[in-house]
Amino acid sequence: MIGLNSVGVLVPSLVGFAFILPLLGKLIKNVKFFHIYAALASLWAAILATYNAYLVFTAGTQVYPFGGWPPPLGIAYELDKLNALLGMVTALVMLAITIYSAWYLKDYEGVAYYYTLLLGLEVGLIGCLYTGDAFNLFVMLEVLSISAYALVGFYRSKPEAVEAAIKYGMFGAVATTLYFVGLVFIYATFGTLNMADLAFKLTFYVYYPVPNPFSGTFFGNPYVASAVALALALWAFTYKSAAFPNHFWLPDAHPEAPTPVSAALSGLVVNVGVYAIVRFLYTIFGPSAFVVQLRDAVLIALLVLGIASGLIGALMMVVQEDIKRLLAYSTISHIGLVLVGVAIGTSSTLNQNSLAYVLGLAGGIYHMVNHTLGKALLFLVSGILIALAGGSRKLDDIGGVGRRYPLVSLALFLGVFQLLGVPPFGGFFSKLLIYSAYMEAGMPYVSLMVILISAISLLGYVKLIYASVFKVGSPKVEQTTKVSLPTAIVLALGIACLVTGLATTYITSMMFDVVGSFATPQGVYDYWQSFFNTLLNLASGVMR
Amino acid sequence: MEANALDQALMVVGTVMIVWGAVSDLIGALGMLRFPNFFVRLHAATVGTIWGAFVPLIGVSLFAAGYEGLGFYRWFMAGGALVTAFLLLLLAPVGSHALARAAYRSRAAEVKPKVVDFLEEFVKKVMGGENDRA
Amino acid sequence: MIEPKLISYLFMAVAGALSLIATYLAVIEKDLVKAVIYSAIQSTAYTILFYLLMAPDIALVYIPVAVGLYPAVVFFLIKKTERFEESG
Amino acid sequence: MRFLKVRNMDINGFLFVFMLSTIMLNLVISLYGVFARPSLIKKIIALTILSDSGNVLAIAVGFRDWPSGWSPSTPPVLNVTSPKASDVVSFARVAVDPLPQALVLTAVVIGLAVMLFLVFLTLQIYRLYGTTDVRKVAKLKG
Amino acid sequence: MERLGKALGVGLVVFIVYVIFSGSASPYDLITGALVAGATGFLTANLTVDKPIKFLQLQRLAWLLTYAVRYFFIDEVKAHVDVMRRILHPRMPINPGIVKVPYEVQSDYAILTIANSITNTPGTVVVDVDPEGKALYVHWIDVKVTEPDKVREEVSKVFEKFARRIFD
Amino acid sequence: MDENVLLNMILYALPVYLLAFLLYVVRAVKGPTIPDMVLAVDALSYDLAAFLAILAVVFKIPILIPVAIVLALWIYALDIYVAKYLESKEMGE
Amino acid sequence: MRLGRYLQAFSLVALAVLLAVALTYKGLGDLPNPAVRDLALWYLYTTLNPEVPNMTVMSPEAVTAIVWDYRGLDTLFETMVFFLAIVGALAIMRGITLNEGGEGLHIERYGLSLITKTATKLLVPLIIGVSASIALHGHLTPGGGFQGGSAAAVAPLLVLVIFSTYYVVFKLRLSELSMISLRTLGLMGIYMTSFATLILGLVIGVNAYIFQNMPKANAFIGLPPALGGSLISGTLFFFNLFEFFAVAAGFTLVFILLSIPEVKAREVLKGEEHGH
Repeated sequence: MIGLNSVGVLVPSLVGFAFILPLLGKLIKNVKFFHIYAALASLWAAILATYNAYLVFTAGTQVYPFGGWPPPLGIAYELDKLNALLGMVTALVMLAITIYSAWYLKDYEGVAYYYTLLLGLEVGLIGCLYTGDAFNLFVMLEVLSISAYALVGFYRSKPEAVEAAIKYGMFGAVATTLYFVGLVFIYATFGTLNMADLAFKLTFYVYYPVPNPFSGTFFGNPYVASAVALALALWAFTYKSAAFPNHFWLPDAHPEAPTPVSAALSGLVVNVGVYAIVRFLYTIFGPSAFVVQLRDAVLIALLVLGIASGLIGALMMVVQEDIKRLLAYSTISHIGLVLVGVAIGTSSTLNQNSLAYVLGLAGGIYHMVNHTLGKALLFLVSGILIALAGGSRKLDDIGGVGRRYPLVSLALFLGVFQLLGVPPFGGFFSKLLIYSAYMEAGMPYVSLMVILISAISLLGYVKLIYASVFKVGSPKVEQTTKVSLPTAIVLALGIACLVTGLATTYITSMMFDVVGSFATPQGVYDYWQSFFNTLLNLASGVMR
Repeated sequence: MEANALDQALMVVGTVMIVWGAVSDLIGALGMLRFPNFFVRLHAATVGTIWGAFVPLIGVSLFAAGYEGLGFYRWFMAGGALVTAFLLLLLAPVGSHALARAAYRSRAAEVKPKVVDFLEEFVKKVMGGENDRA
Repeated sequence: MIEPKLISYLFMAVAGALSLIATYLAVIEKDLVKAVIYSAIQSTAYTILFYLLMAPDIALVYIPVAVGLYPAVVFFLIKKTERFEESG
Repeated sequence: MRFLKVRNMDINGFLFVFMLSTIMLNLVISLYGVFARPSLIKKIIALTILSDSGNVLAIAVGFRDWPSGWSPSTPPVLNVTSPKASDVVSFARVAVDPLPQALVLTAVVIGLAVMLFLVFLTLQIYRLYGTTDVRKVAKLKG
Repeated sequence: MERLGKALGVGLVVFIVYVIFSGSASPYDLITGALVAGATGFLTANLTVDKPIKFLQLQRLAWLLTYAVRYFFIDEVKAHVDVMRRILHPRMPINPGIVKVPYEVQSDYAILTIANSITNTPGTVVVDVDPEGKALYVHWIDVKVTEPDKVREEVSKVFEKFARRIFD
Repeated sequence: MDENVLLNMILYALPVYLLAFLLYVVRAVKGPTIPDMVLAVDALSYDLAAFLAILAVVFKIPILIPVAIVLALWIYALDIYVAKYLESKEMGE
Repeated sequence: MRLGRYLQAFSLVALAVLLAVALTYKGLGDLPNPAVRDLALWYLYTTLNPEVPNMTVMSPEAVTAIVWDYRGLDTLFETMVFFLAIVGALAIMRGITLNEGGEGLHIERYGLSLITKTATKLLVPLIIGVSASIALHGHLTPGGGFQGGSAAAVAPLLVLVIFSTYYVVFKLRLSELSMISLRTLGLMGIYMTSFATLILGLVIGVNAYIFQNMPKANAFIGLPPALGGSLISGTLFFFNLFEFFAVAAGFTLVFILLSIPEVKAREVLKGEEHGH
């Protein structure tokens, strides 16, 4: 039984690490303590998350019912291969970011608050991924968001940072509130909040309409409810993932945060938005749900939004003068690509060409992971470069710092190749998967768009590499700054990037496996089956 | 359900107080509407809070104490209403006073019409020159 | 003969209308202090709604938060910043 | 009350629907407030109204009609501490849906927390820019 | 030691309020009530009470009861009827002004009692208080006299008499 | 007297309260000054507290009563900080 | 201008009436309905039902039962959101405190009038008593930790507004540190309570779950539902108690932070370096 407990224990146990930290921050003056404390907490999370992923990949979908309540009554964490994998990646990258923070914040006050918020961010991230309950997702999104707002505004005397934080926070609060309103509609009509239960009810709605007290009214109409809920929820999730019309906050917010946090925001937080979209469109309102036309329309809209944000991000990258802002626009571009990948599952594709369906989704998920590694790496490298260049974020001032630190430059190259999609790296294979999916599905113009986006973003990356490595400038290199710890971390991340590419046959088949676990009818059925088994297991023997 | 004489008496008194409260409340509200300025309206508000809220709350308390139909939590209700009533007796005048003083000192509301105003010089003395910031 | 049920629904409707007026005025009003007081009226109306919709728990949590803390916090904020929303 | 019936809805249903419509309009008005008003403080006020309206909507969804004109539906609180089976059954026949109430309890606290944090951020904006008007803030940043 | 006495006094009041508010006297209520009362009393003793001994003098309680009865059945009724008449009268006969009402009691609670009694009777509202000059400034809806001593006769004589007996 | 007769009497008092509330609301919305508005909200809410207690009797649901006390408490707090707002330079002073 | 605004408001109400008429006249069915959803029935049947001893919360209050037992995880993270908001506020206000400078001040001269102050002195213990009652009866009557805690927060708020923040900080000694300590106490209490049954289960080697309260069909342990004949509903009592402390301390902390004079903030912020 200990094995199953690790699924449930991970997120709640991290909460305790965070709860006690502000008091410790008031009592303990030694900064080193906090670095070690936070690293240990992160390590604990990483170990558990890895173990959970191992558990899921060997033993199938895991359900942990909190309080021992059968799922629709209580909350359950439901891990299939998708969220187990993403959870593992998240925890590992967060570990790297936490250790990096120890270098980054070595002489800064407010370290305890910083780590509390960072732990809050980690709790929110993993909680969002693990949860099997739509309302719990709302709560976890808020945990995630509020720590993100606070971290963006962490440099409180920097006007741009505070302004970015309030812009992000104000509209983020609206987005999550609207998601809550969407949930109200869902509950009013379908009478449940558990994702697996919802998936079941939506699939079989045609045969077994769920009776609800408002049947025949505006609130009880399943089509109205689905449309409203899907629209509001997707608006919230595209806000969180910064897809095109809602991308306006990202280029302000991500660069203004402390650099490790920028890495976490750009690499991990946007993933949660995409993950939630995928969960809503493939598990809850899955391919077999009764709202087929609605779902198709939403997916096509997502495809358009994905292409738009891909293009806009790539174009805006080229004109940036600020290294972190450049990377932030690159995030928008890549999220666009991921959305293009996951938007493939319209009913026509599914019916006519299931290969394209699997390829596109696998490519999207694969690219999500690749982007996480590459983007976290690049942001962390940019932190080193900025520190070496005396604190300026301008590409001109950085001019050629990388030349004196070959290991840092190496990491930079690895990250850029990963994002750009140079052949032995993971980014290449994931883009290839998305490309071939749309070729297969008979939409070659989308494939061309993928190539176009990559081509445009090439300019931006070349600019980045040129400015930081090849340009012959006169940077004020601060020789006193010791960079061995962060260099080790970025190199480790770089090796991870390389591994995602070199082991591509293995990883691709794993991705197909992942897609099979959440997006196919069989996968949805398994998801529901494990929920139902848990229910039966817990409810049997009640009336003894 | 046949209640005993004491209970019945409590309920009757309670009902009378509640109805009485309704009438006073209406009159107080009328006063709020008709009176010419803030300071005079304070008196109407007092009518509304003491006879319009305190008395019916006591009435509720008595009614609940005598009404067995309320079941298990009947005394909870009686006690709650009683405590609310007495807190109200303490809070309402203090609130009015604080509001009146603030309105006077910040000159947010004029004391007009008025017959006499003894307060003017005292406030001038206490606040010195900084009275003009309203 | 009035039924209590009708009274209950009547008060719900009145509270709804009241909240609508108060919300509109709160959003439109340029003087932020008045806007806060309008939003306090709106909160009071919502309190009636929660009460009549048989949610005493929510009323108990909503009153401190919306009638008490929101105005307090916003008053603190207005006092430290500025009172009028500029026109235009 | 028969003369007040419209189709199969009586006056009570009309009043309830009216209440729901006002709440919907409140949602719209407060969205306008958040997006269109320039003052950050006004945005915060509108944001609180937005989340409160969502909460009222949730509670209204969990409401159930009175069984008859004289016996109300009750809050989801059992009024005996050691019930028999019949007590529980009769309780479940009249009590409103407790789940939306629990969700709203959570949502209220979350809304409060976010609002508190935004207040501190606004204060910081004012310290740095000397204004809470978003147009001016954007202009000052240049 | 003195703090303990104060805490006992405050705790007693809190305990009574707690039990009345809970509306039952089961062991659970009594135990938690005692704990809450003890903690609250201990925490707020120095804030709330000056002289703990006053809680134990029963004649003060008797005076309080007498005062309550007299206040609710005579003073309040007179004042309410008067103000209601003014509200409903078509011409609204008001004659408002702010007058000075001196007082002679010592303790803060006595002042509070007088001020609250004055404010709770419609027709008179305490606008300001001058602790050094020992005077209340009262907004009076119908100013009959203006000299402070005569005003005192009209407005606060009774309240002051009882307040002194209860608190001083 | 039968309890139903008494309950009926209370029932007929309720619309009177409604009327009073509407009048208070008119004053609260109209102003003209801030203390006026607050005073009206204040009186409205105290009466509302009493009214909610009465409704609890009419509905025969005693557990609704704590709402009244909390409402009264917080409306008092609203009074106090409006007063403080008007009177002082900073809220903390 | 003002009149026009009222007219607009009333036309909005008229719009709502029209909307309602339209919705009603279309015959959208019975709204509201005297029926309730199936899931709700499950909650109502099992919240206090001694006849199904391994599927009940043993609390007559279904809302508190859902908040702290059926969906306890939500509430833990809701507490965390509130906690993070306060930490965020603390991070913004870091270094800005009111620690010194209390010697030369005439604290008595700040604040509102004598009457208000005296009333507050009397009020504070009463408020704490009443709100403690709301919190500690959370599993029996409407109310609970958050409700009680936020009502209790009126007391320090009133003292702060009526007496002045100097009085709170220098006379009553309610500093940031003490509030953070009290808050951490409450939060850790909540945390420990949520793991209590799991740890108990691990110790005696029985299956148990996080947030478990009463015994379940496949996890036979739980906390006692009643003590000495009075219901305490297992973990619910402890959750309410600790949440009461956490919330009251949290609000007090927020208001202490908000009431720090702006001069202090400007002193600290002037010329502060920031990172990149």
